[in-house]
Amino acid sequence: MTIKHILIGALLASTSMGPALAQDNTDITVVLSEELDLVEPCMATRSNIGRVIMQNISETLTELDVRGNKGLMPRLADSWEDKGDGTWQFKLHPGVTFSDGSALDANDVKHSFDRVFSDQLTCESARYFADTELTFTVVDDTTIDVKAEPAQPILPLLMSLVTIVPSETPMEFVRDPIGTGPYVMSEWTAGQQIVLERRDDYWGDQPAVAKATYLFRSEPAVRAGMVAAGEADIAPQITEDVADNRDTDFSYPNSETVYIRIDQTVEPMGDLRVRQALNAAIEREAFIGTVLADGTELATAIVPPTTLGWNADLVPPAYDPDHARELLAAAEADGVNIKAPVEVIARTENFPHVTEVGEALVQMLNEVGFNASLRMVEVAEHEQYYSKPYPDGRPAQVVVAQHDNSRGDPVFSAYFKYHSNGTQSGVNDPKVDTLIEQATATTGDERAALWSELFAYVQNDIVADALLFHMVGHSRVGARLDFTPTIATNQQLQLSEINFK
Amino acid sequence: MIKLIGQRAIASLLSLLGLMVLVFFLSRLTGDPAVLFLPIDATEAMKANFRALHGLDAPLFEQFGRYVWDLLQFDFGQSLRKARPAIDVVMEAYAWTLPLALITLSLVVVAAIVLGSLAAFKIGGFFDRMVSIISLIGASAPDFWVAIVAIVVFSINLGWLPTSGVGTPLHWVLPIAVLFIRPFGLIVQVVRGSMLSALSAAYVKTARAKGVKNLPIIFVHTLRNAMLPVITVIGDQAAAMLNGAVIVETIFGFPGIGKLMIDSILQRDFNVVLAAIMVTAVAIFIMNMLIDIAYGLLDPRIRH
Amino acid sequence: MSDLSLTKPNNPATQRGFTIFLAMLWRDKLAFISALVLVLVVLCALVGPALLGDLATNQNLRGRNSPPFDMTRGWAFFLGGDSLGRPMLARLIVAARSTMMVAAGAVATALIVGATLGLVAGYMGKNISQAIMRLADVIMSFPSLLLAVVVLYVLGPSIPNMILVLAITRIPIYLRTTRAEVLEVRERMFVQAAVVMGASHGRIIVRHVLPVVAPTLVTIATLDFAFVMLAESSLSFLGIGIQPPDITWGLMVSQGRPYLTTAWWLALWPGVCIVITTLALNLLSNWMRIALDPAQRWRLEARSTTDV
Amino acid sequence: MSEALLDVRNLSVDFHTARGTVHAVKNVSWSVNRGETLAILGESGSGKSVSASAVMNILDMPPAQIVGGEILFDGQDLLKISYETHRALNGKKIAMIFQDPLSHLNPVYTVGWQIVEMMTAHGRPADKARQRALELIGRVGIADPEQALHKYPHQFSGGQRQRLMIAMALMLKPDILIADEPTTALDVTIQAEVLALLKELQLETGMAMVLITHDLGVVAEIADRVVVMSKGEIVEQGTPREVYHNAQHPYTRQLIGAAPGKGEIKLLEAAAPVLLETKKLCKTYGEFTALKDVSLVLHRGQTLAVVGESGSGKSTLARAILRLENPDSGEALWKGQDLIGMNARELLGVRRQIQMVFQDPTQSLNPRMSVYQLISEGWDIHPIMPDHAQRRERVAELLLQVGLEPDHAQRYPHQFSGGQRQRIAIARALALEPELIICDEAVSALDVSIQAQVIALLEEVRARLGISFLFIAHDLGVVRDFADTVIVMKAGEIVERGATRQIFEAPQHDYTRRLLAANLDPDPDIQAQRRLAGAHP
Repeated sequence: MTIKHILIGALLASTSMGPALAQDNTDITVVLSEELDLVEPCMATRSNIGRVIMQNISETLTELDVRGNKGLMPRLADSWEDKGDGTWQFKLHPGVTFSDGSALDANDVKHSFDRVFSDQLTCESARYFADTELTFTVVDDTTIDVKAEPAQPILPLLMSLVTIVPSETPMEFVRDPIGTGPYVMSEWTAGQQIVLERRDDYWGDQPAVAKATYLFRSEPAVRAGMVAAGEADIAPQITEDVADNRDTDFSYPNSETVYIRIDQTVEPMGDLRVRQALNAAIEREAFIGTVLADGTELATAIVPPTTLGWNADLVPPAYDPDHARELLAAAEADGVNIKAPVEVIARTENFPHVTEVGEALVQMLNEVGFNASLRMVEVAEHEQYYSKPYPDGRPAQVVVAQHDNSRGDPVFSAYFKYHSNGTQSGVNDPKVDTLIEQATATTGDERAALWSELFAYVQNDIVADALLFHMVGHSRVGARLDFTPTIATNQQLQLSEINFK
Repeated sequence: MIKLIGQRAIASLLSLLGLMVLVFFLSRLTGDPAVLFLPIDATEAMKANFRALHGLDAPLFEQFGRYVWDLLQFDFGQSLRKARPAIDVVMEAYAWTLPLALITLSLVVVAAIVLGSLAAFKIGGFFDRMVSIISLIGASAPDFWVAIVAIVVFSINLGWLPTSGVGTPLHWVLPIAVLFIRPFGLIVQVVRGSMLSALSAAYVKTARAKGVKNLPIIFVHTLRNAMLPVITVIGDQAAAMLNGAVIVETIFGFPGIGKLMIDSILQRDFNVVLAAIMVTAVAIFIMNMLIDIAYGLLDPRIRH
Repeated sequence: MSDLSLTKPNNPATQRGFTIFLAMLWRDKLAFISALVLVLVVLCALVGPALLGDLATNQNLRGRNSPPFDMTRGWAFFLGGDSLGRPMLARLIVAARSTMMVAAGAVATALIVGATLGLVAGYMGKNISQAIMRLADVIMSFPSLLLAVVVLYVLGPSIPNMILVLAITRIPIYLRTTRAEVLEVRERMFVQAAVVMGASHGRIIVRHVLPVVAPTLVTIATLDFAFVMLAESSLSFLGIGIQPPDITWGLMVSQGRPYLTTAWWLALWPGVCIVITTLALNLLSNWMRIALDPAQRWRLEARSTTDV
Repeated sequence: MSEALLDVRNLSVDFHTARGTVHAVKNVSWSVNRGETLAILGESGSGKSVSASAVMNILDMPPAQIVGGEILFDGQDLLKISYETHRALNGKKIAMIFQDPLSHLNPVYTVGWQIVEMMTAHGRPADKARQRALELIGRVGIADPEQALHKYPHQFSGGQRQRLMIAMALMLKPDILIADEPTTALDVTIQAEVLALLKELQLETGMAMVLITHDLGVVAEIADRVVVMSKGEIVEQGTPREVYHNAQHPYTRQLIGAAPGKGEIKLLEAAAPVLLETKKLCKTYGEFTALKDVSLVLHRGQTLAVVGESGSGKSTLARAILRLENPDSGEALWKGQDLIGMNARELLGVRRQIQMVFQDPTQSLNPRMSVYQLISEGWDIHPIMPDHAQRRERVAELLLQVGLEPDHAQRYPHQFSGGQRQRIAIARALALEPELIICDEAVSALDVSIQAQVIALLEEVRARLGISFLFIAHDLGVVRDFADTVIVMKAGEIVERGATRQIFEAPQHDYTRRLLAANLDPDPDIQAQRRLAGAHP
């Protein structure tokens, strides 16, 4: 014991620095849950990377408003215009410079997309253009035409997902990202921290934060504790359990939706009544305020309410165990083997208390007569069950999954989760396919109406899955900051939105 | 001596080779890294491109051949996740784990030896019982539990120490303290047992007949004789520490090899996993060698 | 040479087996309590799931995290309720089975395999010995985390697979210890005496070497029990260990982690169970070392007559 | 009456064991003066070391407890002074040397360090201590003291180690030297040298000496006065001559009677068929030659003794014959068949016919097996006694045969005394009905009275069952009483062979003569004559 005391004394004496408290007023520290493997602009759609670089270091042509209700806003592009025939013309903001001093021009935009589609790299954003062929035509320094084949009505929205890099950027992952954003990365110590510093020559308004240091701690209690102890200013993604301070802790819908994906091809899930019974068996309200945070909402769609085509008429399936038993009895009377084992598969660490959610779900299912059991798996294995091709000879499996769509448009969610060719789809319904294809090809109100129809159809008519919750995120923000986290905080954390009190 | 080290090196090289083969093939049984690297809605084409870029599409044996060939040129391959040479990533992490392991181990060894020896000298006494019970409880307390409670108490409530990170020497206090507990509990037991039998040896009688004081009898005459089994256990504990302290590193945000290893395993970053295992295996090999040398230094009968 | 060889004959061993053992256990009160604790744990493991299985799994989301020492909800809630409103006490009792299965299974497997290899390595020629030791090196350097992921991914998470993972990682400890001891024991005179008598290798190993090595192995094994329970808990913490609906103390500790500041009893009670079981095992193994050694046994036997 | 330098008065020491209290020393008084040598004679368990340990305060308390008496040193009661004061006396005023210098020297420190520590522990400067150490190491007859300082205990021979212990004890010129069985572990020739050295040093320094021994010969050689202890009490005291020639107490008389080497030498019986024959056995370990061209012949029903000092190769010879070690070359013919070339199967058959009794029964009996298990183990290996009821009967018979009780079968080796253990070992050997028993120093570790009993037992077995013996020993007295023929070995070679009478009465080789001369006679008069003869060759 004495030795330890001496040691602590020695360490206290030897250190001249205290914890990172003494900062200038305009320096902040952000503690994130997950470290960055890469600081590559074309990977900015990956949430852990995006939170640091998206709109801070690298900017996009367009930007989706998540604070107000302004919809798609200009960023690097001042305006855009549908020229017909699938071609869109974008006008770049003049006088924008990259942090290396070079000026932004149309060639940089073209090069940025070349990188996204290059087979030398594995850029994530490519998936948003999966079946679309894009052709770029540089009209002049600040004008570029983008032709999509087939036509892509929401191309300007998709532009909010691709970061723009200088045309000198090599066809490999970079470690010193150059962007047009208000910040430049001044230090990256792998495993420890990333530091962003404000640029003096930024083309837009100067943000209030001069320097941001990013730290990484995977334990939520530690992240929250760091803000409480003054070691950090912002801790996004803490759990409800540790968010116990009303003054500093914010909760907000975080664009994640939890649902149970049902694979209809294996007995007994092929029967509509069984799927209805499954929905009726779940007492969704019981989760909220218990294992899930207060503020969690019952889901009626795979996407959050801020998404285009949100159908306000839908109501969550009612909890009615008696009805569920009746439905099962009816199905059984028709020869459906309702006693066939059902595996509820969930992923560890998918969201806070996922295990408890899984355990509770299984109990609820069994109470109405299902033969369900829980199977918790790690991420790689979860992926095997969640995505096609599904393994042969499997028992009935329902997958608890969390889906994130903060893009404002349900197109990808709908395709992947419901289209018969969708990778995570358990549905094979011609009407669903048609609705998705039609909606994808249109814009405006018509698009919204089609999405609404789709959501109503998959929930009410075919009962494609069991939608559960729109989740709530928690962040702790230090008292000296004036910042309110939003639905987008999962994906990006714009330093320019942070002010000091 | 040189010859002995040479023989050991060759034998260890064989072990290393076996380890490499085992890890290479076993790790590839655990699924496709493309799926984990790319988002869930990535297209097949993107996945195929990823596999092609990293040579994961070739037959397994071809991949292995290529790996060995690169390895012969001291190329451990690229990290799939970090797009950097795997060995760089590993060495950076190891530069943190090594001092952490060494400092903790030194403290553990000193504390366990002093307390264990004193406990053995007055066996069955109050001090002895306290040391035994505290060490046993320490040895059976879950470390993540201890770590989080320590942060809550010492950093958040009392504000004495930083919660986590590595900035200053103060940052090291909690990780070291938490890492300290279990090996200490174990080693103190071994020291106590070993000292117990050594204290009844005939040469202790001689020392008493010579009029040597108690402290030198314990720490000079007896301890060195009692050290052989202790050294063995220290070796085992050191090996565990050189493998990285996953939980402590994870909770305290300590950028060591343990955290890197678990992340790379879960993300199927094979090259990093392999490089990390090779580096730790070499460290363990060197440590085993040091332990053998320590045997010789402690006991001249082994030396001759 | 001791000047005090006690040659006085002691009372002839007319009592037999079990009663003698119980009597010896009664002499050492700490060991006796430890034995009672362990018997209780084993009883829980045997009959707990059958008696309390339903009680322990019955959820009540509205009554979650109920604090301990409140008898209004029945004895089962004496230690509080967990995050799904299930009674902690009942869950602890039910979890004893899997916990014991994993810990005992892993320790026993590692002990048997490790000791066998160690005996062979220590007793047989240099080449075999070298091969086995290098194998031990490989296992020692093979990260248990990777092994866990490999096994769980390839074979799926289950209690037997968890036993497999934990057992493999513990083998080198037993192997190295056994070999080191065998190298020493095989040089002892009574082993030579057995050789002169014509005893086979097998006989020498089983009758002469193993009994001398066994106490050390048992001591390690009892310490390992705690280690295995905690390792299992750590793997659960990292998401690659045992998963619900299986339930072990280690898993309970790991699952109680998010509630450390709000509902401390979730992680504390299973932790206490682990500590108590470990302590009991260690105390009992200390006693057993004496009881199983004919030259030490008198310490426990004799006090029956002259316990002043 | 002048005060003695060290005066132990009415000392009583108890040992509290789990089986009750053992009165190890009962009301014992003895004293010693400057320049005087007091011998405390007794067998194991007599309590002879306890009072000396009490003087040094190195008794383990508990279990020991001093229940009465006083120990006066220079008029000061050592039992009343503080631990620290007593510690300061130890080594400085009263020094002690022990029986087994190998285990009593710390194996991991150089002897130089350990000798120097004797002075530094008492606050003397290290450089002076080193000077003195060099001087004393030279004085006790170790060549090249400078080098010896840097060596470790295991690098010396037994005799050298004891000399170093003596050097260490004399560092601070103590007033009293207590020597606990200082020569028991040594060869006879070395024993004589060490005793001579002790005597010389005593003359030089005038110190008092307390010599604890079980050996009448040592007493005869060196003591001025002797006290005889038995069962914790002093049963006899006086000068060695008085005690030897005029013993009053029956125990003393029994002790004197049991001393070996006084009986009739057997006459060689007519030659029986050859049972075992070795031809030119050779064995080397690296540089060291353990056996060189060893050839011997053992006839059925006879006892062949192999004598020699430690390192002479006699144990290697036994091990080679038993195939515990393979000789480099040569043959060992068992009833005409070469043992060396036998495969495991053939060997198994022979194993039953040749049994061995080892030197130390504590180590050669598995401590975790009961006597029954030990004796019957051979029957598990060799199928000569399959029936379990029969086995019980036979074990009981064997135990009776070796002088133990049948109900001892359920006990474990640690519950017996050394002599009893050796009987168990003999019973184990007899269980397989062997034709040859190899005894490797089988009686060396035993007290003389026990030794005599065991020899008598072996004699009886030979007479009754016709078993032959290969009897390895360093104690010439025992050999004289038991052997038919004798082989003398030195450095791996046979230097002399012949009938027992011939070897003892007309030794040819110098080495044999030296061995015989170094052998101490229990009769102080004979020893005195020999000393005179030695002083004037």
